[in-house]
This record gives sequence, structure tokens and C-alpha cells, in this order.
Amino acid sequence: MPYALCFLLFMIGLYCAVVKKNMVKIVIGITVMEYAVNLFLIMLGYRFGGVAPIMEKDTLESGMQQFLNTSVDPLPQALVLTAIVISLGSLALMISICIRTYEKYGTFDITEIRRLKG
Amino acid sequence: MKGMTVIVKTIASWVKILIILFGIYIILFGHLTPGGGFAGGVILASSYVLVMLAYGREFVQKDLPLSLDSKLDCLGAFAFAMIAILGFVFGGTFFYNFLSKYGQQFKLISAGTIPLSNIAIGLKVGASLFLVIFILSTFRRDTSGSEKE
Amino acid sequence: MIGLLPAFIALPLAVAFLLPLFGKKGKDAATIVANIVTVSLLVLAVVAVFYGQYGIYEIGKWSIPLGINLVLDGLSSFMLLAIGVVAAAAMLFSVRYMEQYTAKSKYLSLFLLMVAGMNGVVLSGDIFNLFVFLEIASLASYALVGFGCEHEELEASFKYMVLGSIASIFILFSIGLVYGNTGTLNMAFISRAIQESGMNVGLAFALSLFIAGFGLKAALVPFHAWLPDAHPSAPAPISAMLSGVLIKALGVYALARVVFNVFGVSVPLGWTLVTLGVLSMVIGVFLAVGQWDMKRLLAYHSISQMGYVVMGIGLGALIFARGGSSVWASLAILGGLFHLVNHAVFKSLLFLMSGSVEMATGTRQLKQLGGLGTVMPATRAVSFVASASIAGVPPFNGFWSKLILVVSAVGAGFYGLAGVTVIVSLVTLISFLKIQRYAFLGELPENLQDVKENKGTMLYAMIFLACLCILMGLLVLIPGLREAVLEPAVDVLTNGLDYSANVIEKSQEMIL
Amino acid sequence: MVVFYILLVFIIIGAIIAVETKNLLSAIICIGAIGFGASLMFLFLRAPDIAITQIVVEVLGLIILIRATISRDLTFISGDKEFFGTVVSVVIIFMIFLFGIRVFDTVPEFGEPVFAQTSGAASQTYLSEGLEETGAANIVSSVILDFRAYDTLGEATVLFTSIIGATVILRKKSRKSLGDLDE
Repeated sequence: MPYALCFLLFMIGLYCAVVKKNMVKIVIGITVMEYAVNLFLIMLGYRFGGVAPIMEKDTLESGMQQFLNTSVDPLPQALVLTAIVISLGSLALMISICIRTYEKYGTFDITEIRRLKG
Repeated sequence: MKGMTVIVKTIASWVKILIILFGIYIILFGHLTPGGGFAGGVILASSYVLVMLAYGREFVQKDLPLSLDSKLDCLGAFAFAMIAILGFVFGGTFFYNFLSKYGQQFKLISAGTIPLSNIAIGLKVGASLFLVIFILSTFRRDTSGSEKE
Repeated sequence: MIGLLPAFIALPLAVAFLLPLFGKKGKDAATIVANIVTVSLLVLAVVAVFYGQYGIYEIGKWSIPLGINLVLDGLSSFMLLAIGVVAAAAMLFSVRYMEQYTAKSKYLSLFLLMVAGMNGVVLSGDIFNLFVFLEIASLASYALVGFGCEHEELEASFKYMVLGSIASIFILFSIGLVYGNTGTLNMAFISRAIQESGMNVGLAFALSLFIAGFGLKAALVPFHAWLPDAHPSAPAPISAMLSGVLIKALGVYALARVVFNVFGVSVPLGWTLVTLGVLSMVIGVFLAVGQWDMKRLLAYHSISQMGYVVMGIGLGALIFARGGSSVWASLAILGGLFHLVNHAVFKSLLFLMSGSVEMATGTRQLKQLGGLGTVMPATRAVSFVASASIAGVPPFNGFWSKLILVVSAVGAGFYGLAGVTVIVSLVTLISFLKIQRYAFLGELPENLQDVKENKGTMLYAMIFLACLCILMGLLVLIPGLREAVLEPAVDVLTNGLDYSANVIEKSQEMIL
Repeated sequence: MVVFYILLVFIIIGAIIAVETKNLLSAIICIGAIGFGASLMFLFLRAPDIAITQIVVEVLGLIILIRATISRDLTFISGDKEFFGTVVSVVIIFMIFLFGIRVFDTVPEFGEPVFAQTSGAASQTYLSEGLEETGAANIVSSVILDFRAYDTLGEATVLFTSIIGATVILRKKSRKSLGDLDE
């Protein structure tokens, strides 16, 4: 069920990116989609009553087996860390294209831009 | 833009140091506690963004010139690639953690190349994110020609 | 050779990190360094192909599935060769062509990053790593499409970036689904898990998202909207890179790898690929005929020619899934892959030619050109070679790959497909006659009287590719070359699901 | 468990407002709210590394996004929508949603991660051997910088590429005048 809500978020983002005509709105839609995917990946690794995959000094003493049986999955966390940075990079590039386009055309509306281009 | 009032400037100059210290802590202890090169690098970048908001862009230019910033960006990325290549030189495989046996578990000096990679990434991320925010905010708004090339 | 595999990625990356430091003064040094890098990558790729020793490289000494592995097999070395050839030619061409733009050292850096990203995609054996390198190549290409910073370039770049980002997110989402189903990210282990458990709804959905994502990157027809804007807007060497190898490495290669080696072929999948291919072939070519902008016409032909490649590969998959004769199936795949590398050569040559014409005359509208054959004889000659190749005129390379595709379609009993292939080829011929007629024959307009041929590196790059166009027919005609270059690549796809067993076995040998 | 639903519903409401509001600035503020909701969610999902990174990246991302709209005369979107096109895309997206929702039956239930059910999964080895092999107590750190360090190189490169791309896109003059060419 949490997955379904996550998928709903993904679809809201997709709707925004596909339907909206404003460049900033399109960027917002893509950002929402990225959040949805990141949440989905982290959710895949969660387990009820889990602990973070970070060892303390007393973890070794109190027993590795305990840690192994309760820790959440570290691999999706590593993936999402990468994905967040990638999305930040593409956000920066997208916004710079938006600003430059605004400077050229004076509008964020893509239908308007297409009309101006002729 | 001349910046904000004296109160804001004074507080910002003190808080900047705290933020930088916090960023360095996050970077250095990335292999022991939550955080790491990326989070710490972004925190470092945000300290200079704070100074830029408080004092205006010209002041930051004196403190951290754009050319130095982009050099740091390139050098950080190159240092990370060099760590990978050093793994090839010393261990025979790309990205081999050739220092992993040094140090003591749960101490600052442990985990071989991981803290080194964290430092390189922190440098790179901090420099590059400050650079992008700086050029985004200066674009077509100042006429002093601070943009390169 | 296997020990040198990371050099394909590390060398361009390390140089790309350092190039922006050169700045304005060291521009010439930066150009020379970048050219040395692309040429040495080409040499490495040639060594990789002809050394003929395939294997895996485990990064950081972590055996899979713990770490990430690089896989060098027939298909990836074949793609490395295509990337190396086009990158070397386009870089040589940029030496003079890019003088009309500013920020050249950053251009060179982005160019090398794009090459590194493509090499990374082609070599990677890990699905998430493939995604990361795909993003590097895509981001570099978004920035390069907008390099001119004029109205059309920015609009095209934004459109390309939005569709490309959506494609990337689709791919990431399906990576999540695959991980949720199989618990691993290594392609060999995913493939083994799928073979053990069989397909289910989740994996089928992930596969369709993969097809949509990689199809968007490859600009197959329902997803082609960005290509006719993006490819003409980029500077000419970048158009050559985009049309020549980027859509192949990020789109077709990744699609073939995922479909054949990870998920395994099936009849509906084969039909999907064939349908996508035929749609791209037909719609692309009919949209192309009406264009008057030279680069836009070439861009539409890219869609059409990619259709040939996907059709060939899909036909192979279809014949296999039906349990048909494996001779015709591998012939169809051979035709598809051979057309892929042929298209890389002649389409990049055509784009470089259009850049040369644009630089000399200042326009690329066919109606404003004419009679250039007298003032630019060398450009005219290479354009003739390239046009004849793309249209499938006999001695040139395009003819052989189209012939193989038609023969395999007829042999397997798909007469309709063979007919469509021939008709599309004829329409292609018509539209290239149009380029020849309007650009190089006829009267020279008044304002173009003092046009001069572009000398130097631009010409050398074009002549290099034109020679390849003529000589590449030998790849299928000489048995030794075919066995060295094409057959290993075809084998990777025809023995699709052996991939996982091979990789896992090699990895276990390395532990011992 | 309830906290996840509350946060997810909060995020979805934020997303709907961000998508539908006419004011660009409030849309961006909503994105910030979504980001902080996601960050809290990561914290409750026991991913503190991601939570920290998400929150700092969110701050910088907001600065970048606000830069795109502030001091522009156009913070409000005007103009009518194409009704037909909107309805068609909503219907298509809704159908994909209805089809796609069945897909999640194939992944393990929420709270029972796949790595615990698969024998020989890489994550089990990361947890059991990570400290011994790499010496890092933070397993996520050992994964991103040692086991999968090659991904991190790619990630740093993506950031580098986008920064170079942004400087290229925002440079003052893109073409030289014809006189410079003949040098």
C-alpha cells in the first residue's frame, strides 16, 4: 500500500511534466518524479523495527547476529544517495537552460516559445 | 547589491565559521557517522551562499574568486579519479582500497581510502555547487563581467 | 587487455577534469590533448576488437555481486570501436569548426565526458552503473546541444532535456522494480534470477519501462519528438556524435543488452521491436523527404535508419522466440549490427559535410544553396560517397547491410518486411538525390560566388570517414575480418542467456 | 507504520498543490515542503545518510529554483488550458496507474526487504563483512566509497558535467564575430 501511494506521486509528477506548458512547472514535475523514485527505492529496503546500517562500538559486543537481523538494506540507500546528487545536477542544468531561454524569449510558456520561433 | 544590515553581516560572519566547521566534521567523520562527502560538501557551499546573501556578491569575489573556485572544482574531481588510479598502481585494480588495513576500527583514521575519497568529494561538491549558485545569481544582473571567458 | 579496461573510462574522465583549467590561453594545448585522447581511445578499441580476448574486470577486487564489474565481450568491443571511430573523426573536425564558438576548452571537456559516459555504458555489467554513465553522457549531450545559446538551440535543448530526464527516471524506476524482484543489481545475477523464477507482472512492467526509456534515448518512432530539433541545433561535430553513436550506445545497445542478455527474448517482445523498427523506418523517411533544412533532413533520416537497426535485431529475436532457423536469425542480427556501425560512419560523415557547407556558406537551407560542386569539390565528393552509402548504392557499405537485412527477411518468410525495407531504401535515395541536386548541382547563387573549400583538419576528418564508407563493405566480404569483428558481437545476442553463465563462471575463475 | 501514511499523504497533497497552483513561487515552496517531508520519511525509514543529504540538497535546490522565478515579472501563470489534451493525458496516466498498481504485488511486502529473503544477496555480505573488509563503521559509506566506488565516481562526474554545462549555457557571448575567425 505505501508503494501504491508512491506510485501515485510518480504519476502526479508525470502528469505535470507532460501536460503543463510552463517551463518551471515541467521542471517541478520532473523533480516530483525523482522524489517518488527515491522514496520507492528506500522503501524497498525498510524492515519493521529496523535500525540504520551504521555500526556502533557496542554493536560488535552485543552481537553481530542481532545487527544482521534488524538492519535495513544499505544498498538502496547507496543508490538513492547517487540518484539525489544526479537529480540535483540535472536540476541545475535545467534551470540554467530555463533562465537563458527566458532571457531570449521573455516567457516561460513553451507554446508561446514555439509560436515566437514561427 | 551592497548586502544587508550590520547585524546580519556580523552574525553571518560568525555563523559562517560554525557552518564550515560543521561541514568539515560531516566530511571527516563520514565513514563513522551519517553524512559524508556529499552532505558535507553541500554544507560548505551553503556557508558561502550565506556570506553571499549577507554581504553581496563583490565581497565573496574577494574571499573566494570564481577562478579559484572552478580550479578547486576540477582539482577535487581529479583527486577522486587519482584515488581510483592509485588503487590501480598499488593494488593492481581500479579503485582498490589499498589502505584498508591501516588504523583502528571506529577511530578517525580507519577505512583506508574512504575518508580520503570523502575529502576529495567534499571539496569538489562544495566548490561546484557554490559555483553554480554564483553564476546563476550573477547571470545578466551585474555588468562587472565576473563571468569567465 | 582486460587489465586496461578502466582506461576506456578513466583516461577521458581524468583529462576532462583537467581541461577547464587550461582556460583561454591554453586553448591550443587543450585541443591537442583532447585529440590525443580520442585517438588513443580509438587505438585501444582496435586492440580490444582484434585481440579477441574477452573477459570481465572486477573493480576494487570485489567479486560480483558485491562490486561492479566491467564486461568486455563481442558486442561491447564492437560498440567501443564505433564510438572510437566517430569520436576521433568528430574531434578532428572540431579543431577548426569550433573556432567560431567561445569556451572551447569547456566544449572539449564536455565532449570527452560524453565519450567517457558512452564507453562506461557499453562496458558496464551492472544495471545501476549503466544508468549512472547513461546520465553522464545524456547531461553532457544536453549541454552540448544548447552550446550555441541561440533561440532554437535553447528550445531544442530544453525539449531534449525534459524528454531525456523522463526517460532516465523511467529507467531508474524499473531498476527499482528489478531490484525488488530479484534482490541484485548485477546484470548476470538478474538474468540468472529471472531464468530461475520466470517472468511475472512486475518484471514485464519493468521491461516495458526499459523499452520506453531506452526507446526515448534511441528516438524510436512514438518517442522521436526531440530528435529532429536537437540534432540540427547542435554544432556539426556534436550532431555527428549524437546521430552517429549516442543514440546507439544509450538506446539500441542498452535495449539489446537488456532484452537479449537479461530478460531473454519472447515472441511478443520480438514483435514489439519489429513494429517499433518498421514504424521508425517508414515514418522517419516520409517526414524526411519534405524537409528543406539540410541538417533537419539528415536528422529525420537518423530515425529511419535506426529503424533498420532495431528491425534487424527484433527480427532476429522474433525468429529465435518462434524456434525458427537460427541461420536466418543470426543473419538478421548481423544485418542490424552491421547497419548500426555503417550508419555511425556515414551519418556522422553527412553531418560533418553539412557543417562544412554551413561554415563555408553561412546557411543550410537547400533552397538558398546550389552549384557548390564547382567551388567545393572535395566536400562534394565525400557527400556523394555518404549519400550513396545511406541510400544503399552497391559498392558502398550501406548496400551490404541492407542486402543482408532483406535476404534474412526473405529467408525467414517475412516478405512484407523485405518489401518495406526496399521501398524505404528507394525513398531514401530520392531524398539524397534532392540534397545532391539542390546543394551541389545547378547554378551557383550570386551571394555564394566567393565560397572556398574548408581546408585542413575538417577535410581530413571527412576523408577518413569517406574511406571507411568505401572500405567497410570488406567487413562482410572478407571472412577473417567478419569473424574477428562482427561474428563475436552477433554471438553475444544469439546466445543471449548464456551471458549470465559466462560472466558468473569467469568471476568464479578469478576467485580461484 | 501510521507515520509513513501521514507523511506520504502530506507529500502527495504538497505535490498536488505544487502542480496545480497558478503562482510559481508557491509551487516552489511546496516543492520545499515535499522535500522536507521526504527527508523526514527517510529518517523514519532508518536512512539517516539520505535524510541529511536530502535536506541540504533541498536547501540548495530551492535556492536554484527560486532563482528561476524571483525578480521576474512572470510569477503568475496565465492563459487557458487545452481542455481536450489535458483530459486525454489524465485518462492515459490514470490507466497506466491502474495497470501499474498490480506490479507492486510482485515485490516483497513493505517492511520485509528483499535482501533478507534472497540467499546470497550482496546486502547481507555488506552488513556482515563490511566493517571487517573496509574498516568503515558506516555501512552505507563503505558501500558508496568502496564496494560501489565506481558509481560514486560516475556521480561526481555527473555533478561536474552539469556544472560545466551550466557555465557553458550561461556564458555571456556564445559565438565569435566573423573578424575573429580569420586569425
